[in-house]
Amino acid sequence: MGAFENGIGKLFTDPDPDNARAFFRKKSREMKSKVMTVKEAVEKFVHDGEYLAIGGFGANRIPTAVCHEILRQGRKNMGFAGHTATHDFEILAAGKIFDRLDASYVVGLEARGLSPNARNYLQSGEVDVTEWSNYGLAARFRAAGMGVSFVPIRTTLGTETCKYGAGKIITCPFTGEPYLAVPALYPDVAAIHVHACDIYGNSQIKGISISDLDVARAAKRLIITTERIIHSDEIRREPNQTAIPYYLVDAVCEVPYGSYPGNMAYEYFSDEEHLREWMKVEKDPDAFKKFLDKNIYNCKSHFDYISINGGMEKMMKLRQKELLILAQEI
Amino acid sequence: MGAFENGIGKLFTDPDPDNARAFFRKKSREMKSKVMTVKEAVEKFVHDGEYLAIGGFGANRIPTAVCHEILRQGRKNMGFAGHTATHDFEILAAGKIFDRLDASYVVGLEARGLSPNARNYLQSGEVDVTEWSNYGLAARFRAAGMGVSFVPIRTTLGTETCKYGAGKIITCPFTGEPYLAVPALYPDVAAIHVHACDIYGNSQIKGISISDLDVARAAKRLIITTERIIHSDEIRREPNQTAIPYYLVDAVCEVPYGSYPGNMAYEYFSDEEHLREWMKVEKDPDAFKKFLDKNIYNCKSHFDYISINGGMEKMMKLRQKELLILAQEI
Amino acid sequence: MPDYNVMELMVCVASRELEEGASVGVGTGVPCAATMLAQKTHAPNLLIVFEAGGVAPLLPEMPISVGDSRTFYKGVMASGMVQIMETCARGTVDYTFLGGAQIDMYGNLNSTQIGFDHDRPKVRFPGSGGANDFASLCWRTMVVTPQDSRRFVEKCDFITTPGYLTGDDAREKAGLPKGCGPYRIITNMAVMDFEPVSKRMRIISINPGYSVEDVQKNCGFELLKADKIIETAPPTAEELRILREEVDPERYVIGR
Amino acid sequence: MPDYNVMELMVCVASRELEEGASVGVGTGVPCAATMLAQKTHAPNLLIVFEAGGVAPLLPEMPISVGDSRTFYKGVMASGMVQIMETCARGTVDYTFLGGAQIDMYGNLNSTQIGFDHDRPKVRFPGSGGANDFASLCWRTMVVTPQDSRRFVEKCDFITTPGYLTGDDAREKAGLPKGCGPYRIITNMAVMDFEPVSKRMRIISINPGYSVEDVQKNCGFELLKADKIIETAPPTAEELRILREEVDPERYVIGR
Repeated sequence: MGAFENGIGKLFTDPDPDNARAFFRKKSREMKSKVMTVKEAVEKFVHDGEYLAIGGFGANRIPTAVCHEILRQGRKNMGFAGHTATHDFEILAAGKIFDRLDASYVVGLEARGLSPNARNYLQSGEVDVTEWSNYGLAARFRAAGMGVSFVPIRTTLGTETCKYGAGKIITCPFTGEPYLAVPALYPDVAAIHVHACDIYGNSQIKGISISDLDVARAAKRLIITTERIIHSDEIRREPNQTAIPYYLVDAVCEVPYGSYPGNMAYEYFSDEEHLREWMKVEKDPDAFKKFLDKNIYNCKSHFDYISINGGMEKMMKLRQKELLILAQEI
Repeated sequence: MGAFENGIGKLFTDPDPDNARAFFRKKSREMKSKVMTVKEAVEKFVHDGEYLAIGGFGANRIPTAVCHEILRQGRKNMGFAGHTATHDFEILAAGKIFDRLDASYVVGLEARGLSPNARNYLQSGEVDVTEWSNYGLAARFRAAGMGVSFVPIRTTLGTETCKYGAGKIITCPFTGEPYLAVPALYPDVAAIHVHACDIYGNSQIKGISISDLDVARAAKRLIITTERIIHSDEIRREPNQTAIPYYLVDAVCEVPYGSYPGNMAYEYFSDEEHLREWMKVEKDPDAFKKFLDKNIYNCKSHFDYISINGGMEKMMKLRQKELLILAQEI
Repeated sequence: MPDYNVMELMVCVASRELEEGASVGVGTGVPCAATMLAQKTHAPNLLIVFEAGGVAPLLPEMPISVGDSRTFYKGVMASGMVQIMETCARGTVDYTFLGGAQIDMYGNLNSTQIGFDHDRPKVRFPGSGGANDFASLCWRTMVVTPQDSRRFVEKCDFITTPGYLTGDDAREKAGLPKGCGPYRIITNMAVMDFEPVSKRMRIISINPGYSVEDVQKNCGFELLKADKIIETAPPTAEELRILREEVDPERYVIGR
Repeated sequence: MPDYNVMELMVCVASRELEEGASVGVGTGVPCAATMLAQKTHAPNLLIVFEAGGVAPLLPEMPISVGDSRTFYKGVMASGMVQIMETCARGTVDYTFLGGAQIDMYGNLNSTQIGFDHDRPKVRFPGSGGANDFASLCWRTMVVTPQDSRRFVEKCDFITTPGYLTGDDAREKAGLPKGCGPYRIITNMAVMDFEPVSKRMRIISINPGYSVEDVQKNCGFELLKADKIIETAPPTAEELRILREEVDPERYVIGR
């Protein structure tokens, strides 16, 4: 560990904005319908070996359906941005879909504890891990969104989070002080779950945006899952409610309760019982395999997943809990 | 002019984030009422010799009342951020309140033409001018808002806008490509006009935000003028509508039609007739002096200014024009 | 052939350069008129962005400011300047239109001052505004301006906004994004592009009623000539009708 | 004197450090309980921010995630992570609470791994999350943790989050903002601060029922001692009532 050393971690993605510009130049800006199923979206836009980012915050406003579908379609050897990743990470680790990882928060589910399976996966040596802080990784998306190859930040300096990262120490030309330059992160593909969007992908998010506005701008291809598709007139009626504009979006998938078992602000609370079951069953490989078969591999879609986990009645209760009508644990 | 040269313009403000941090550490985070008159706000928070920034975009959502009051109180020797400055610049130049200027857009009023008086002032040699582009200056506010001393940008490189600026050329440690590092700009004081805020300063803006979110975060002291004060419960009902949080704000001034003669989206259109009169009368120094006396120096407040320019009847018509009820020029 | 004035010609010529599905960062006046005309003729899907934050408005009339409420009227997003400029920086904006008091053979523009003394300019103009940023970041910059040797100068008094700087690869060497720069210069007399290697301005099309000599006579530097110079197609009756009736009924632009 | 458990003691001690009008970046669990208790006792104006974007919520119950909907329930703003971290970077956030598997004498924290081989850690933990950022940027970092020599170690297996690094001025030299760093370490046995010059951990207060020797015995490195070590004031009946009835009625934190 040293104060003025560059990171020795691997840089898994190309930070050059001119290469990204060449890609974005060809990306369509046409306002055309992008509505498709999650299955189609993953087939079309998520490929083996590519680098993936997932929006939301762990078990809050996550595109669960996309994560499950990636497992069903058996994607492998991907890179993954483990930024505020909790239940999404748990799912993707269950499918061993990635072998290289930018890690800022992984393996854990916050106050709920740690995922035994995700932990084993990282301890197995099968995954190349480069370390970042949450802001470090958020700033990397931000740099990409800004169309530059790096931004300077003032965190992680002097720590092993920095040493095992891939940032570089630079000096401010004005103050002479050291900064950590973090390299732009342009994921090949990202998936983000939103409250509402139109058929073109113009998306509204209620509540916190976490890092999703930058993830959306940084990603070369973007899959939006949405609680509901709304008419484009609704978007145009309140243009400052648009969090993600259509020209960033490649696929629009309507997935009601799409963040389940995660929380969706103003819509439904997380299913803590189901999340506990996940972590518990991970301790027994056979039971975990059966659990994954039941909840992911043998499901055709997110509708199936919800229907075997309590269906509409459960969703209604989670909605009541979100709205503080049900104060008690369900 | 050269491709790899640093700017030779003066840097008027300190970009060091540690000095700014020392200031912000002491700034109150208490949620207390900050309601006062524009006169009080300018007395308290705008001082001779300090550096000023004005929100909005020229003649759109500008804090006109603050600009007028600064003239009435006779502020001098200020620094000014001429970022997307049009009618606000015209007012402040009329009072010769600044003698140093970061200029990205000044003197002009877009399609309306140029301000003869502002132009003369800049041609007089009385003002030190450092050049930037609009994004360059916006990025300087952004750097300050990020709490760092600079950000890298890819514009103005190789031009005299860069040469007569105060940026410095740096090299990306990842790609080896040159960037322009623009220094953080922390204004001593800024004024921003908003659609609504509570007594603590939590502010909502409808429509485009221009650079105001960054200006608000960069400024050491912030005066908010607002079309209307709303109850704090309204703010808390839709927390993702809050553009500026209360802890950035020092003064809350309720100023209906506060952007007049500028445009306020969803509220009232600009008074093009009055703006034309301004520019026309500037050509005759005596007439201009009388015009300023009438419209600024002899007015006690923005209410007076509005009342001598058509009062409520005029405001109603500008509102109809904004809402496209009156399609024709009034 | 219908009768038309110089502004109408230039707006029509400019609008034809904007292909369906492209994106354009526009200002008030001619750029806006050309873009609206393109949307109402051959490119309904043209994405318009305004530097102050407006994205894809349904423009009810010509904006008077690039930040006025028209620029995001029923838009798909009302964002901010940094968001728009970053969208350009990411390579998502294809075209922009700019102007200036002076332009040189490499398409560099001056909108800052007349005179060489920065402390005491003879005439002060607004400065860059968003022009330098758009020209630095959008793929193709277009300029619509009268052909006049006081405007087309050997050397700008001040380079506000980059064209190809000193030509060849100077632009990329300075650190500006690769592969973008001035694309078309549209005047009352001609249309110019830039020769791919030297990056010098080159006549590619002459407007009806003018000759190559007219253009050169009204230009302060030597223009290159394309191998085959064509005649600019005049506005069609349909273009003029839409321009006059739907785009600019108040004649804000075409009445100048 | 009322009866209380260790968690209740630590939460009460932590809450008293938060003065009226201060701001605090909090996580779930103890930090949140301490902050809510402070708001309901002596510091109603305490500004809470959550790393995912929530600002000043009216917390209806303890959040289960720093990004769940409770963290911006009736908040004054629902922003994003970059906005919160930048608010910390600008010097607007006074306190943060952190934890970790290991802590050393300079207050450096490990929440990444046990074992020294980064490619094959013996035990993998979540990593920094927002911890490094909060510790880098907030003025004063507090740690609430059990006193245990496997936790208080001579050398962290991995420094996830900066304390004073190698002591003295190492933290500022590394480029971290000036004048901030670890402030209080609150355990079941004692309260520690950091000696101003060496930046080494120092006992300033001993909890009821423990001795300096107990603390040292349960610490893997030598602790400095303040000139005057006081006895930590136990929770008051009123603190306990509010903590048990209003802050954590489900005993999520105090029942651990």
